[in-house]
Amino acid sequence: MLIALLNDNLTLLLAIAAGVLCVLGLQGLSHPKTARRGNLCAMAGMALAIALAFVHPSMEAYGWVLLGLAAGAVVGVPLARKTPLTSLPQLVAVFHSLVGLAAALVALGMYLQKQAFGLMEAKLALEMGLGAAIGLITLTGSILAALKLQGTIGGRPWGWWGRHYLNLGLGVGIVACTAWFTLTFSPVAFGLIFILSLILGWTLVAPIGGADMPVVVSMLNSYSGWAAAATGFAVESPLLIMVGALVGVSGAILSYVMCHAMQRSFISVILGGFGNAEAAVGEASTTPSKAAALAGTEDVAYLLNEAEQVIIVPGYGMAVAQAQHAVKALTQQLLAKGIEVRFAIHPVAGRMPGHMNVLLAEADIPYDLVEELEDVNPRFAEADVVLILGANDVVNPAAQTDKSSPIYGMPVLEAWHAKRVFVVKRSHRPGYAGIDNPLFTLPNAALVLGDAKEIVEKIGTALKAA
Amino acid sequence: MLIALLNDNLTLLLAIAAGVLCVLGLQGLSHPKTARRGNLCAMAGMALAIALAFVHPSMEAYGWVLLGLAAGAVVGVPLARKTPLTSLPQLVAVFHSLVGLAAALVALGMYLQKQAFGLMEAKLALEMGLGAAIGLITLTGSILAALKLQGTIGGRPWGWWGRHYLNLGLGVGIVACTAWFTLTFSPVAFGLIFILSLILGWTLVAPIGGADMPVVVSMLNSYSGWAAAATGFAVESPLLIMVGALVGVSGAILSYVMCHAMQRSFISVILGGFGNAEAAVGEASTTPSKAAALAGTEDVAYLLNEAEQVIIVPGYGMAVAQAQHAVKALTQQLLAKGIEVRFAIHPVAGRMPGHMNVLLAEADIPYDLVEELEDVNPRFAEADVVLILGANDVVNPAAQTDKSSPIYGMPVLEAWHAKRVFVVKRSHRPGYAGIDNPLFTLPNAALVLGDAKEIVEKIGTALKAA
Amino acid sequence: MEIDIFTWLVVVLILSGIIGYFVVWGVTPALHTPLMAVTNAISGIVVVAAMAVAGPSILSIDVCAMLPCPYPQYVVPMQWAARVIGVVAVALCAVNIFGGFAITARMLAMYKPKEEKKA
Amino acid sequence: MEIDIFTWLVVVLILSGIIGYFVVWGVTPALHTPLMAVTNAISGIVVVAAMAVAGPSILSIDVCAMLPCPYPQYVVPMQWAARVIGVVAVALCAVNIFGGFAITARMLAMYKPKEEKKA
Ligand SMILES: NC(=O)c1ccc[n+]([C@@H]2O[C@H](COP(=O)([O-])OP(=O)(O)OC[C@H]3O[C@@H](n4cnc5c(N)ncnc54)[C@H](OP(=O)(O)O)[C@@H]3O)[C@@H](O)[C@H]2O)c1
Ligand SMILES: NC(=O)c1ccc[n+]([C@@H]2O[C@H](COP(=O)([O-])OP(=O)(O)OC[C@H]3O[C@@H](n4cnc5c(N)ncnc54)[C@H](OP(=O)(O)O)[C@@H]3O)[C@@H](O)[C@H]2O)c1
Repeated sequence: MLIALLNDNLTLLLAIAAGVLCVLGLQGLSHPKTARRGNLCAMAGMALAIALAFVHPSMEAYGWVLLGLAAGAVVGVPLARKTPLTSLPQLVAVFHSLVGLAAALVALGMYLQKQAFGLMEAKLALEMGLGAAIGLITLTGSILAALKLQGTIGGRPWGWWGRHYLNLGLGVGIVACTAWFTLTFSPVAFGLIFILSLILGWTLVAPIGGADMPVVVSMLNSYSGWAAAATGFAVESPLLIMVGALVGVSGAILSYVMCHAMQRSFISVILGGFGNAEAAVGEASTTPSKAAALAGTEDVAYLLNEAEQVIIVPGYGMAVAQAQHAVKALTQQLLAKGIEVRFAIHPVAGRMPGHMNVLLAEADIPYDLVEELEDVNPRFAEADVVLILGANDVVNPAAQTDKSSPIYGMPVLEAWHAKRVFVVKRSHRPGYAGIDNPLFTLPNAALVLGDAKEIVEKIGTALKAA
Repeated sequence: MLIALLNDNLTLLLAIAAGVLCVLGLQGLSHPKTARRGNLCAMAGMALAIALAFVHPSMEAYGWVLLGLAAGAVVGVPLARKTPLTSLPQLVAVFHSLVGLAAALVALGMYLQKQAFGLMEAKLALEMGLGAAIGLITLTGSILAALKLQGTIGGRPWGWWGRHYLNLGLGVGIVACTAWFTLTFSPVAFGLIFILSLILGWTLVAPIGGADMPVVVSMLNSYSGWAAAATGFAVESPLLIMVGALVGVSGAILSYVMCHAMQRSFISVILGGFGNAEAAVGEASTTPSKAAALAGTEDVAYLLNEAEQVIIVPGYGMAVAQAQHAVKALTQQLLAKGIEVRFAIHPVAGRMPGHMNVLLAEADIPYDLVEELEDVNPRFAEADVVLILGANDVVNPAAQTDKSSPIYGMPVLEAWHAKRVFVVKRSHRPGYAGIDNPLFTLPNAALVLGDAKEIVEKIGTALKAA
Repeated sequence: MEIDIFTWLVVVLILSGIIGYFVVWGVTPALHTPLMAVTNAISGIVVVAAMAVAGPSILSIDVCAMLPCPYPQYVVPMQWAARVIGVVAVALCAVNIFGGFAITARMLAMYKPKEEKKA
Repeated sequence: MEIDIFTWLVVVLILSGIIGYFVVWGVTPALHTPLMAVTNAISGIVVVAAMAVAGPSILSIDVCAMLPCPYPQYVVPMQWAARVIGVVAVALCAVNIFGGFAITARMLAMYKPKEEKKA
C-alpha cells in the first residue's frame, strides 16, 4: 500500500539536501567555468532523490523500478547523444511531454491504489486532479510544439475566431470536473479531466505561430515544473515541490526573457495574436519586393582581405548548416591577417536562448570575440564588412522603421550601418517570423546564395588565394 | 502562560509572508532606484510581524507591550536622526548589542515562565542556552567594538599571549554549562552561561585592533542574526528563523567582502593577529621617515586649472570633515571649466562598506562620475592631478611593494601613477591601520595640511580667482 | 500546534520559488540553452512519486477485512494496474533524467577550459 | 508522518539561508552601508519573541493544582518577572527597529531620483 513519502525527520532533511544540490546545479550555470560542476551537483541531487525513494519503507518492487529506470536510460542517453544540436528545441519539447505524462500517470496510479482500498480523500483528489490536468496539458502542448518545430506540421497558426472561447470552455470544464472529482472521486470525472486536458493542451498551442514556439517550449518547461510541484503536494514530498518550483520559475523567467528580447508581451504570444499577423505577411512575402544584389564568394573574400574590422552575425542558418567549424577556420585566417573579428550575438538568434553561444563554444571560438547586442551595436558603424550567416529576423531594420511590421520594437543588430553587408542564405525566402527583410535590398548589402557551410568554406579558399 | 507561537496554518503563512517582505526589502537594495521601496517593504514586513504577535491568542498585556514599543521608538528615532553619519559604525554596533541583550532576556523570561509551572524541557533548555550565549557574546562584543570605534578606549589590541587559551576555556565552559543546563535546568548553570558569555564577548573582541573593528561589527551583525534564529527555535517561530538567517548570512557576507577587499583572511582578523603587527608598527610610525613635500591651496588650484583629467580619492577624512558638499562645489567648478573629474572609490575607504558612496550621494554628486577600484586604476596614469581627501591606507603603495607591511596584498588605488598627487590631511599621522604611507614622500606627491573641508573650500576660492 | 503538513509544503513552495527566482536570474544568458536542458533533467524528479506508486507490495484481498474496499474483487488487479502505470511513469521520467543530463553534459563539454579565462 | 516541528524549522533555516545568500550578493556595493542598517533594523524581529514573553496573562497560584509547579509560592512573582523582562526586551528591539529603519531611510534619502538615471 502506498505510504506518503514524508516518513521521518532524517528523510525530510535528506530530501531537502537533494533539492539544495539541484539549486547548486543551477547556480553553477552562472558562469561557464562552474557549469560542469553544477551539472554534476544536479546529478548528485537526483541520485540522492532516487536513493531516498529506494530506501523508503514501502518500497518492495525493486526489480520493477530498476527495470523502469534502465529502460529510461537506454532510451534517453542515445537520444541525447545522437540528436543533432539543431533539433534540440524539439527534443526538449518531447522531454517535457514525458514529464507531463508521468505526472498524469502518477495521479492515475495513486487513484487506483487509493480507490482499491477505499481510501481516497478530498484534498488528495484535488491535488491529483491538478497534477493530472497540468501534466496532460503539458503533454499534448509539447507534442504539438515539437511537431511544429520539426516542421512535420506547418508552423501555421490556427486562426479560427472561436478558439479563445473554446479554450475558455475547456478550462472551465476542467475546473468543474476537478470539483466534481474532489467531491465524489468519480472515475468518470477523473476521465473527463484527462480528456479535456489533453484537448486543451492542443488547442492552447495550435493558435500560436511557429515563430513563437521557443517561447511556448519554455512555457511548457514551466508547466512541467508546476505539474511536478502539484504531484509533490499529492504525495507529500517537499523535494518534488522544491524542484518543481525551481523548474517552474526557470521556465517562466526564460519565457519572459525571450518575450522581452522580442519586445512583445507574453499575453499576446500565448493568445496567438502575433501568429496571425505573421501568417498573413508570411504568405505575401515569399518573393522579395525589390531585387536584392547578389555577390560571389570571391567578392566577399576580396573585401574581407581589404577590411580592418569584420563583424560576423550568426543566425539559425549557421545552426542548420552546422557551419560553426568552417566559421572558426575562417576566423583564424582573418585573425592571422591582422583583421579584427567580432561575433555579434542577438539574444533570440537561432531557436533557443543562447543557441548561438552553444554553437560557437562547440567550435571553440574564443569567448572574448563574442559580443552581445548592446555592446556590439555601436560598433557596426566602424565595421568594414559584416558577414551575416543565416540570420534574418535579428538583423531586420523593419523592427525599427516599419510600425506595421509584426516585429516592430524588437531590438535588432544594426548591421546596415557597416560599409558592406553580405548575407549568406540559400534562397530569397524570409526568416522564421515569415516577414520580408528590407536590409537585403539596401545599396550596401548583397546576398550570397548557398548553404552557409559551403559558402564559408569557399570564402576561406578564396581568401587563401588572395 | 506562554503558548508557542506557531498556532495555526494561517498564522504560519502570514509569518512567512512577513519574512518574504523582509527579503524583498533586501532585494530592493540591489539598485539605488528600488532601495527606498525596499526599505518600505522591510518596514511592512516588520509591521506585519508585530501585528501577528499582537493578535496571538496568548497575548493579554497589550498595554505593557505598547509601552515597550513606544519607549523604543522614543529612544531609537531621535538617535537615528541626530547621530552624525561619521558615527554610524558605532551606532550600528550599539544597536547590535541591544538585539543581543534582547535575545538573552527572552531566554531568561521564558525560563522563568516555564520554571514557574515546572514545564521546562531539555530541547527548550538547549535552544534557550544557545540563544542566550550568542546574544550575550554579541552584547559585550558590540559594546567594546563601539567604544573602540568611538575612540573612548584606545583601538589598541590586547596582546596578552594567553588570550587564545582564555577564549577557548570560556567557550568550553559555555558548552559545558549549556549541557548541564539542558540536563538539570539548574538556575546556576543558566547564570554561568550568562556570565561566561558576557566575558567571552569582551575577550573575543579585545585582542582585535581598531582597524579591524568594521569587520568585527559586521561579524556581530551576523551573530545578532543567529541569536534571533536560535530564539526562533526556542519559541518555534519560523519568522524569527527566516529573518535571523537573512541577517546572519548578510553579516557574514559583508565580513567576507571586507576581508577580501583588505586581502586578509577572516580567521586572522578574528584571532587578532593583524592587530598585533599593527600596534607595533603604529607606534614606530607616528613620525614620518622621510620629509614629505608640502603644498598650499593656491598651488593646487593652479595645477587643477591647468589639468585635463582630475581624479578625486575620498577617504575617511572627508567623512570626518563633512567635506562632501564643498567637494561637490569644487567638482562643479572643475566641470564648468571643461575638466574631466572622476571619483575613485576604494571598497573599504571610510569605516563601513559603501561609506563613501553614501557621502557622495548625500552631496548629490552624479553617480556616473563615481568609479570603483578596478575601473579607475588604469586611469591614474592619464590623470594630471589626483586629489586625495583624507584617504590614507587605501592609497598606500606599501600594499604592493613592502612584503613586511601588514596591509601587503590588499588592492589599493594606484594614485602614484598620476602626474601630480596632492594629499589633504591634518597632520603627519598615519591612517587607521597605523602604518606609514611612502606615497607622501614620492617626488610627484605633496601634502596639503589642514581640515579637508576648509582646504577644499580654499582651493575653490583660489580656483575662482585663477 | 495544529499545523498541517500541507501548510509546511506551501512554505517550502514559497521559499523554493524565491530561490528559483534568484538562481535563474543569476544564470548567464550564454548558458540559457544548457539551463533549459538541466531544468528538463531535474523535472524528472517526478520519478520519486512514480517510484512510490510502483514500489509498494501488492496486498491480498484479506486486507479488505480491515479497510473499506469498495470493490473487493478488484483489489489485486487495481494494485497491479497501479504498479504497471507506476513503472511506465518511472521509465518516462528516467528518459528525461538520463537524457536531460546527457544533453547538458554534451553542451557544456563545448565550453572548454580554454574559454574559461574570461572570468 | 511523525515529522517534528523542529525539523520543519530546520528546513526553513536552510532555505532562508540560501535566499539570504543570493539576495545579499545581489546588493550593489554602493548600498552596503544601508544594507547594514536595514539588517540591523530587521534583526529586531526578536521583538516577536519578546512580545510572546511579555504578553501572556498572569495565572494565579490555583494553576498549581494542575501543573507540577516546583515552587508554588513563587508562581506569580516569576510570571511578573518574566513580563517585566519581556517588556524590557520589547523596548530594546523597538529601539533597533525604529532606529534602524530611520537610519536607513535617512541614508537612502541621499540617493535621490536624479542619480537614478544610471540604470
Ligand atoms: N533564439 C530564441 O530563443 C528564439 C525564441 C523565439 C523565437 N525565435 C525566433 O527565431 C528567429 C531567429 O532569428 P534568426 O535571424 O537567427 O533566424 P531566422 O530569422 O529564422 O533566419 C534564418 C535564416 O537562415 C537561412 N538559412 C536556413 N538554413 C540555412 C543554411 N543551411 N545555410 C544558409 N542559410 C540558411 C534562412 O534563409 P534561407 O531559407 O533562404 O536559407 C533564414 O533566412 C527570430 O524570429 C526569433 O524571434 C528565437
Ligand atoms: N570601509 C570599510 O568598510 C572598512 C572596514 C574595515 C577597515 N577599514 C579600514 O579603514 C581604513 C580606510 O582607509 P581610508 O584611506 O579611507 O582612511 P584612513 O587610512 O583611516 O585615513 C584617513 C586619513 O584621513 C585623515 N583625516 C582625518 N580627519 C581629517 C579631516 N578632518 N580633514 C582631513 N583629513 C583628515 C587622517 O589623517 P590626519 O589625522 O593627519 O588628518 C588619515 O590619514 C583602511 O585601513 C581600511 O582597512 C575600512
